[in-house]
Amino acid sequence: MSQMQEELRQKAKELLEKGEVRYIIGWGKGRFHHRPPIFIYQAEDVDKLVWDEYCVANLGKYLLDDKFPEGKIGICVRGCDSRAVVRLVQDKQVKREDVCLIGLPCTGKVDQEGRELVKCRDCMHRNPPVYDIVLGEPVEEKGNPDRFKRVEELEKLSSDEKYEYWSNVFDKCIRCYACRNVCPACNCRECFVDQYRVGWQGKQKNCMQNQIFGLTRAYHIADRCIECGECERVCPVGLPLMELNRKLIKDLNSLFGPYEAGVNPDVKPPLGEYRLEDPEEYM
Amino acid sequence: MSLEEQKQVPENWEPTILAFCCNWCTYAGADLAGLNRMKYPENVRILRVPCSSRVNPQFILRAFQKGVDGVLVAGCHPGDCHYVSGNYFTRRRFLLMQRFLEYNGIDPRRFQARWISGAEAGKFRDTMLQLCEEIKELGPNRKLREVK
Amino acid sequence: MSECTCHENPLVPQVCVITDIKKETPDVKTFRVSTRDGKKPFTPMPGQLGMFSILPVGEAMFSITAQGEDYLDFAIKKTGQLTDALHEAEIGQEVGLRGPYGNTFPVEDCKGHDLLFIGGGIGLAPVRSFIRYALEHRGDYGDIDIVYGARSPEDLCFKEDLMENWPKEKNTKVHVTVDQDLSGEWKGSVGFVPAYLESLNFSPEGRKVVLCGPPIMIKFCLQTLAKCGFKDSEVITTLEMRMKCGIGKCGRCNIGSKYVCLDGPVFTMEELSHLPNEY
Amino acid sequence: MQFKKSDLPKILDSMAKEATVLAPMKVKGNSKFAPWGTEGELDFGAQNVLLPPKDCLFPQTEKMYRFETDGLKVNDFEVINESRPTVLFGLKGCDMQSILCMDDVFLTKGYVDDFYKKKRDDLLTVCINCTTVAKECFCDSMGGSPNGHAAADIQLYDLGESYQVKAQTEKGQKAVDSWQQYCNKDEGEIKEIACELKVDMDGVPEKLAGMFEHPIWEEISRKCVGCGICTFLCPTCYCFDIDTTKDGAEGTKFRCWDSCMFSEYTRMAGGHNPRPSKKERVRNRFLHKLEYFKERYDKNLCVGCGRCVAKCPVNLDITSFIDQVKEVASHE
Repeated sequence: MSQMQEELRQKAKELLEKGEVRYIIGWGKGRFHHRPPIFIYQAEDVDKLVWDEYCVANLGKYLLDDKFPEGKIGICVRGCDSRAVVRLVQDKQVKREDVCLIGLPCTGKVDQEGRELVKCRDCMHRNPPVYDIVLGEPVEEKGNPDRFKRVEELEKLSSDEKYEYWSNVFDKCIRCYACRNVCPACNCRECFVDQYRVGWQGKQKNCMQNQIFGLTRAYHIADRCIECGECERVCPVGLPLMELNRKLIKDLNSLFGPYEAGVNPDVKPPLGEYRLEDPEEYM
Repeated sequence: MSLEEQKQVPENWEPTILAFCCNWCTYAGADLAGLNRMKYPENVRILRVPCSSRVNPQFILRAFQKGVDGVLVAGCHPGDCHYVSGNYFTRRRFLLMQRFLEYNGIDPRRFQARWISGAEAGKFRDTMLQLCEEIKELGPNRKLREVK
Repeated sequence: MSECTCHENPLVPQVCVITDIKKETPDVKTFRVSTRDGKKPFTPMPGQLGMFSILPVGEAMFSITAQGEDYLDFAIKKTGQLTDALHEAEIGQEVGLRGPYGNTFPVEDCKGHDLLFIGGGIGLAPVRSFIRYALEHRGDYGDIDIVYGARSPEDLCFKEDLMENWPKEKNTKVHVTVDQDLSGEWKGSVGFVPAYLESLNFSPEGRKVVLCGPPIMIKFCLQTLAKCGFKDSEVITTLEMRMKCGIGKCGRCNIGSKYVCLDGPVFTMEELSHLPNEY
Repeated sequence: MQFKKSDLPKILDSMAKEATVLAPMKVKGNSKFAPWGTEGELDFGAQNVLLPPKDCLFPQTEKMYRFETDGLKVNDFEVINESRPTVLFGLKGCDMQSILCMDDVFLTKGYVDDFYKKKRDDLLTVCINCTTVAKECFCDSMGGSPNGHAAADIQLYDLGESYQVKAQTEKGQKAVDSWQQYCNKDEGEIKEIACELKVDMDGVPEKLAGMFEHPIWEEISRKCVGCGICTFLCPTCYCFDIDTTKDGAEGTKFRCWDSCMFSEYTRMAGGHNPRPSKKERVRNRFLHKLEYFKERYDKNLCVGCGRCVAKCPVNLDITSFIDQVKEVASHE
């Protein structure tokens, strides 16, 4: 791992000195085991860049803060970050030529006690699908055999049990909107939550409002979710949000053919297109 | 409200059903049904939309939130949509939405979609009658409903 | 700061009635409010604010532009969700009102000084409360100059005050300008307030300035006043901020450690220079 | 005076007869102050309870008054302000200090917030000292201490298999008298501990006063995600919004938590927003915690509970910020 860190620092110094990129987004040293995102402008600061098993945060969404950059932006991308950038490029939020992707094959991240993170256990693209530069050798993909196991378990419940389960989940939500703010697929100019004049979403916290927020958000990103698992990681009360997203992905795969968001930039999200021979249930 | 309380049904309860009708086909079908004096239950409220694909999933969630018991999205048959491809998107979107609502505990019969063209006044009335029967049998919907 | 006299719970308004609505300009109306039994809801000092609520829609803080024996006047411009609903209200509509909130114009230590009131568009509303107070206590104050500007002639607020009442007062001069005049019959001066203010060239000795208007106007007026030699402590302004509770609890209207609804809205430029420039 | 840990459930049951007893519990995987009796187990662990106790004094959504309009008329407002005697059991030193901060805000400076006052008068606080300390805790650098708090009604000291009781107010004394049958007279020896994470706070508020235009804000706010985790988990964040639920002619005015980190927090009707971007909002939050509150109420608004340090998705934590402020040369 530290050999890759040296390579990364070397490559970052080179890019910055040659002026190919104006700044590089990576991970830096924070308090305890934290590796928060860091923005390196000067070549001599590259030693602040860190690459180890604690670099967890998804960097893709920071490109939205600098939508009209003067120079290129360098960004370290593991599998999930690279898919996040593809997501933003497909959503026309970021231009592909404005970013220089430094690919880093990732072997999965751990939390402070060294246990592998849920989102890395379920990760299906440890090698960045899209990159400009790649460091180190590709890692072998382990796939995710029980990707929809939890969803299938929930589907077996009766409708009252399902409603009971999801009401209990959303009763814990404190409406901090961290899931929306870290999600690369959640990149609307003005989110329905902030349209206070239209009044979609009340400000009061009760189970029903939380549920409406959770379901609407999940449905809005149904076919664009890249399964990076950030929403589940950052949720302070630990809501199983990926089970909502995975259900939608499972249905999309069964209805309109297998599809993985953010892997291939030319394949469009399924809800944005149609085929004449789609399944027909409404005759 | 606990699940048992949700079960008892107030007597002579009438379901409220919201029907999103596409302006070019289904709304015309409803108009035709009216012209031919076809009777369909009055607790269906029709909401005219330019195309069935104008219906946003948020409208449906908000309908259940505000106390509607059943939602119907009706549009033109695939192929003769006034905007060429509107109902293809509708089809994809609401196939997914129905399964998603079912996954969250809402009975799928409470949310349905139909293709009803401008000439099928009979089909419009039958759909409304059938929908009303099903929802009446299901009882009032208390899931996702705003508690006063 | 007079104690709020309405409900014993400061966040709960009292029910009042709109007794009269006067259309000042296409987007500004003056609402006259008094309690159900015709009395004045509370007695504010000049510059204080009232929390006005149209019940199903919401609540917002407005300056009290005038007061009489049994009424309070609010001049409100149509800009948001609440003000849209307010502009559809009719006479007899019952509303919620609580207040008075905020501090007041320094009426005491302005005594014996000449006063220069500068207003921009709806900014004249809070300043007008002090002008009326000064005219009621005419003897305490030196000569009064009122410089007021608006986008166009029909956007001038309180026209009858500007044109008839105030010029008749003892050595009180009114200078009105408009940004641009399409109709052609406007005889007064045309141009922005800061430029107009510079042409009038007021001398700073013994004169205090009361200034309120859109942020852009305040910025340029301050530069002009500085050029004319006015010290920061002589320039008084009243600020607009998003306020929700009005009693210094909800933490929303803070500039630095000061709450605009409690320690403001009236500040001298000298006080503002000590606060972070975030308003 | 002491009582055995095994008698604790009995004591809680006796108190629960005439008051709602809120104890730190793990309920369905969620660590919060829950009423005694909900299934879940007591949790006096090192890591402080995740959801702060402020919810019981200043609920996340609190109905204020109901109104009804018919045509132009409005009926008199029906204020909703019911509150029951409550016991906050198992408070740690930092949470107790946060209640004092909230008291200053809601009960002083010219206006008394009735909703808060009623709940506060009905409250009995039972503080407990910390036996182990989480690595994020830094309360003793912010003026607090893990070994208890003087302002609590009752202070418990953990002695291994029993708790030593010390009533600190007459309200506390009255409650302790009702525990007599479980208590015996001997005194145990109390172990004192300190926090691992240290922060040097002196001189920071004064230095921050001159740092409004400092480039440090741009740097640290760059990684901020703009969510509400830090403000909703913070025991001393008291910003609230007032809104209405409408149902035809009736409606209820309620107040709910709001976060200065949200984008529309200071957006005015005309569109002007004094704090348009993350930089201003992060700056305002840190300055409010460390400087503005001290200037206004002469208390640190940060009590060092470490919840934001633990839960911030990008580790934008106040302790690293304080260290950076110390390094900033004072003349800059």
